[in-house]
Amino acid sequence: MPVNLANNIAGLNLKNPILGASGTFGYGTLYERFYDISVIGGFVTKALSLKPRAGNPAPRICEAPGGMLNAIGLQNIGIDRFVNQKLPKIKDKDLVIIANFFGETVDEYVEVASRLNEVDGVHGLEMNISCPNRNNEGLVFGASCQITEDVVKACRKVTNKPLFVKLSPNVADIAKFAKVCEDSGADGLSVINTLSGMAIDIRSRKPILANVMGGLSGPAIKPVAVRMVWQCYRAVKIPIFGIGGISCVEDVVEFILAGASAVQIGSMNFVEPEICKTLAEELPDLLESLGVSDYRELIGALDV
Amino acid sequence: MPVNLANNIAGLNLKNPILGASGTFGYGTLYERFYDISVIGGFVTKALSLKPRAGNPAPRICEAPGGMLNAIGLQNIGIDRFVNQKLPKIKDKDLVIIANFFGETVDEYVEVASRLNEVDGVHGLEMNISCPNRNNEGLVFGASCQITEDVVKACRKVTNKPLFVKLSPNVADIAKFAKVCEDSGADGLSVINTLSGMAIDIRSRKPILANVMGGLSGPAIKPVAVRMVWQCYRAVKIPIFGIGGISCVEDVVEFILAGASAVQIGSMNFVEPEICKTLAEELPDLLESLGVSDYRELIGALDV
Amino acid sequence: MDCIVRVNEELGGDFFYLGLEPLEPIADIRPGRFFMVRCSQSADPFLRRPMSVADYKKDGSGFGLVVQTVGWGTSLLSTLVPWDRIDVIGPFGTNFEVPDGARSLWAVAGGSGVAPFLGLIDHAEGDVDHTVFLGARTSELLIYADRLKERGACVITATEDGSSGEHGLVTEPLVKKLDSGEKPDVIFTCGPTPMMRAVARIAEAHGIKCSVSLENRMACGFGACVGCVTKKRGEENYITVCSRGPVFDSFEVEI
Amino acid sequence: MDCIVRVNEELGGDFFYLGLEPLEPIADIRPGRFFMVRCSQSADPFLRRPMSVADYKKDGSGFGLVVQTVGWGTSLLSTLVPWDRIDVIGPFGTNFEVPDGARSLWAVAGGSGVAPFLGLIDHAEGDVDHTVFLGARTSELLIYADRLKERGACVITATEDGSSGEHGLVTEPLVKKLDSGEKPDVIFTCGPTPMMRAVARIAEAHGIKCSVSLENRMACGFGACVGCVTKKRGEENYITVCSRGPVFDSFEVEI
Ligand SMILES: Cc1cc2nc3c(=O)[nH]c(=O)nc-3n(C[C@H](O)[C@H](O)[C@H](O)COP(=O)(O)OP(=O)(O)OC[C@H]3O[C@@H](n4cnc5c(N)ncnc54)[C@H](O)[C@@H]3O)c2cc1C
Ligand SMILES: Cc1cc2nc3c(=O)[nH]c(=O)nc-3n(C[C@H](O)[C@H](O)[C@H](O)COP(=O)(O)OP(=O)(O)OC[C@H]3O[C@@H](n4cnc5c(N)ncnc54)[C@H](O)[C@@H]3O)c2cc1C
Ligand SMILES: Cc1cc2nc3c(=O)[nH]c(=O)nc-3n(C[C@H](O)[C@H](O)[C@H](O)COP(=O)(O)O)c2cc1C
Ligand SMILES: Cc1cc2nc3c(=O)[nH]c(=O)nc-3n(C[C@H](O)[C@H](O)[C@H](O)COP(=O)(O)O)c2cc1C
Ligand code: FES
Ligand code: FES
Repeated sequence: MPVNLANNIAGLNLKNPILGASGTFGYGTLYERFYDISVIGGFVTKALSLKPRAGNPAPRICEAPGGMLNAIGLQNIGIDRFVNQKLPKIKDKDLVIIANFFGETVDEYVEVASRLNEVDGVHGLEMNISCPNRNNEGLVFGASCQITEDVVKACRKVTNKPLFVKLSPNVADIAKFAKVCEDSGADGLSVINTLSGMAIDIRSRKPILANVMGGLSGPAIKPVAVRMVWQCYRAVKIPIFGIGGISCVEDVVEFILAGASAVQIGSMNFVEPEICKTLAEELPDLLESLGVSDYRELIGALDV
Repeated sequence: MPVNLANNIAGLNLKNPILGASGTFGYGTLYERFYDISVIGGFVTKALSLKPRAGNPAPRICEAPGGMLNAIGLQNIGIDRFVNQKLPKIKDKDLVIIANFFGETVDEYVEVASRLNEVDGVHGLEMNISCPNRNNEGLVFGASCQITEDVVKACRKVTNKPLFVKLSPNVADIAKFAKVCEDSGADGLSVINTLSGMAIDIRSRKPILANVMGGLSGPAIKPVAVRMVWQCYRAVKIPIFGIGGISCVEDVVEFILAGASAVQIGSMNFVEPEICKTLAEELPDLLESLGVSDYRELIGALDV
Repeated sequence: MDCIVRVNEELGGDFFYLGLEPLEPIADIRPGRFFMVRCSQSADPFLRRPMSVADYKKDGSGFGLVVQTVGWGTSLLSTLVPWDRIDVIGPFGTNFEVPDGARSLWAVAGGSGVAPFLGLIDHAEGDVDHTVFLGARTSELLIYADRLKERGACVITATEDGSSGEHGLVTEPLVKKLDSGEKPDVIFTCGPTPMMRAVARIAEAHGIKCSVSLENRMACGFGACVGCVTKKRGEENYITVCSRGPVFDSFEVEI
Repeated sequence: MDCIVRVNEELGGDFFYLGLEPLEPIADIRPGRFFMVRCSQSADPFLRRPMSVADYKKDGSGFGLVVQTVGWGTSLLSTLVPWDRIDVIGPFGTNFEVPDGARSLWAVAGGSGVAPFLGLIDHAEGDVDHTVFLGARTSELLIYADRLKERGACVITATEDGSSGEHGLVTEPLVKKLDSGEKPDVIFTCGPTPMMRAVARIAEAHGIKCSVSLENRMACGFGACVGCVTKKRGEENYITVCSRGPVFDSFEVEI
């Protein structure tokens, strides 16, 4: 029985529902040493900003139970170097390239979005609204419904590429944010970004991360992510990328049942650099054993 | 070097800062088969309500990466049976007994609180505001600052026992809730309750928990809990019980450095029934190796 | 309690037998009771796993587990080798209790559900006849049939593929034997829930006392988490399977 | 790449040596490069742990790691026994490169920092003199001194408690030797950061080229997480230690 893995998600033609997640897949070229990345559905770039950013001082990462903490601080090479140096190396490959981007003000968001809109080889955009808001001391964009609405609407105006919004899990009611994004013109959602967390070195009495707080990712957050995907799925009609702690092919199906149209793999790429390829290869067999001939049957098929 | 572990926390005299957390320590008697519970600082009862509650259907628990999910549904024997049948068995023991309680309306909260206020042998109260609000479909009390304020103020009026409020981590800005509780008259905070999560059986396509969603606890949530304790510590002056994923004595010190005056151990009691005793025994040696003669020196001593 | 692994023996299919020697003798081991087994010292898996006592020494200086590899915890257990240490707590729960004066006992087991009947028959007192009905998908999974025969039990097997014994479910030879007029004083059953449910119905229909061993998901095993609940028949309240069971009279609980 | 564990040898203190045989030969192993080692198949610990290549076979059919037990991951590694499997990826990063024409090379190592110099000296080409300065808290922790001597290196030891060699830090005999007028073509150093920092300062003060091996916390090891950064001296931008290092010219980076 041939199993169908292909799907058109908000205008993106994915040959399978496995993507590399932003910040864990570089600009795509890095994983070429391990496998030909055109076997996966696509990937999302590290978050891009108008200007290059240095990011936070080290240590930026540490182990956490069942996962890891990171505080990279959105280090990136900036949109120009991405377009000129990185994109040419991968744009002819047969996979979907989504540019994750952010700004420190709504205007910056809009400027990056309109720049990316012109870029050939970028198939879709993913707005990262979990980043600090320069006009709003300490708070991230994605913590306020109003600002989320403003920034999504503003970016929507300047791009006709598929626009995904990546939601912050550090909110009380994620479905509300999902709805706001849908109503503001988003084509899809990416659920979830990292949970805010912290770890302390008891001997030095200092936070382990130089930035004090960081983002928790990995298997530890999977139950929270699955719950949020399901809550968003019930709230909106636009497609959802499920993200958070995926480490095996069963996890992929779990997210799809919860309502994800495709999934993104984050930290697990660090542990098993070939994980995206492995998942794309293993998915048909698992689907077959579940008696499913088209993975799309399973999207949101949770039986409650 | 003798190490001091004793402290007066919001009027409670604790011989050491190790307590059993609500819902994981029954009504105290259960752990007597493993050790004499008077060696620990105290414990918090399973959440009590006015009337006994049957709770949710099974399955109520499942494994999660680095922890577990539960949806017990606040099953409890009700305040009368607690006072008449359970309390007499433990009230003469040398440890602090805190009654965790909830209601489905503000009035019910007040009624339970005033009943518990009269009970000899209950040394303190812990309000569980992470439970569903009957007047507010689907939402828990602890998700709204206004309702939190109302319920804390109302209960404060009817009790002169130390009143702790146990915060829900499923909010965007926990420090705001901490401040609301302090301003409304709480004597202390318990941080955190479980994170909302979910797991799916991919073969049956059903949620593993009969209740669909459940609360995530265990080591997986530790980085989130440490972060929230620290955020609350910076926001308020009242003492904090640190809770979430504690499994070893180093974790205890991590929470204390983040700002906890004492800690509560939850799910780890299931894995190592003697864990609270072990932690109380191991803490002096660890403190000594850190050059600390009084654990209180470490409360909030994070060096940022 | 730390135990030393003495044996890890493959039994066919996904089944294996762990022979354990606790560092100190453990009191009150009885057939039907169970241990909570730590599968790893790490946080993944986090919870202990419940495992029924299989055979055991009367003085508590040794006991066995019959384990089926079904997931992460049991697959870690399957890698244990002699001299490894393993940490268990227990035994917890109720046991299979042979009623006073019973002369004939039938046990119906599927998969690892045979475990308690090893200990039961090893330590049987008085003059009781044992008949064990063993069911499995295929003959390879019919574990311990020979050993039970050696101990004097009458063993009746059934396989779904007909590769050994009767062709079909284990309830078929059970019903046949009852229809032929034989009737035990009590039936014990342990294994997959659908099997136990069927056995309980049959026993009830024939007016035979029946004990079932429930296998709810458990976090603690000693009554603290209130996670493993079931309902008493006709009652609204939940009871914990780990402390009020796992062995119940079939009339007592909803299965 | 799965490897078969051939040896797990205690070295004194918390140190042990793992001898590994990959299922297929691994290309480009060089002293100073490192593997990312999976310590468990579970989610705890989640990340791989970086470990420098110690000795190795030229054809890549075998290599060793010198590991110090410091936490959960390394303590899991310490329990490995021959015939166990272990999963590594790599080798990653830059290596210690002997400059063309160098005749005399000094290596300064602390703790497991001696690892790369085993392979370096085993596979030394041309006519280079090796002097290795080994430092430790106490003599028990001075691992591999004898083995390095056997391979023809001149070994100078220092212990903080004076139990072997010079009494004090390893930088003391280094300074003494330099003060006596000797001067190598290059200094390599690997070990605790304060030691490497001191060695780099001394080398710079004497105008000697010096390579250091940084040990930042790493999540991936191949440049994907951007977690392991350090700053190039005098530059604002961070670079990843795993792919641009771990071996750097001491002038290049801030240590
Ligand atoms: C009182 C009792 C006695 C038992 N005795 C035995 C025995 O003697 N031999 C044996 O092989 N098994 C026995 N079991 C079942 C055994 O506990 C589970 O198979 C085991 O917990 C699965 O762990 P895992 O990590 O391998 O699987 P997981 O990956 O956790 O799950 C695999 C499957 O096992 C089931 N399961 C998971 N956790 C539990 C749990 N805590 N309780 C029940 N089922 C669960 C789930 O339905 C799941 O689909 C017993 C269970 C109970 C409650
Ligand atoms: C390029 C490189 C080569 C290394 N080579 C060796 C070697 O040959 N032998 C050896 O014994 N050790 C080596 N290390 C250090 C080794 O990686 C750490 O000791 C190990 O990761 C600790 O893991 P753990 O789980 O036992 O400790 P944990 O419990 O994770 O932490 C214990 C301590 O180890 C340190 N640590 C934790 N994770 C890392 C990490 N990813 N990188 C660096 N330090 C960390 C922390 O400061 C912490 O205080 C090397 C590190 C790097 C970066
Ligand atoms: C090191 C690291 C860097 C990340 N950088 C970004 C980023 O730049 N933009 C973004 O939207 N998400 C970023 N993320 C979040 C991931 O894309 C993903 O949402 C999260 O890690 C949860 O998935 P996981 O559990 O599979 O890792 C980063 C995650 C990690 C671990
Ligand atoms: C099975 C179970 C039942 C719980 N019941 C309650 C409860 O009744 N009231 C309450 O305030 N918290 C309850 N909790 C939350 C714990 O008290 C604790 O806040 C949480 O588990 C996090 O701590 P841990 O990671 O150490 O388990 C329960 C937790 C578990 C695992
Ligand atoms: S398993 Fe915890 S109460 Fe039964
Ligand atoms: S360890 Fe990931 S970039 Fe260096």
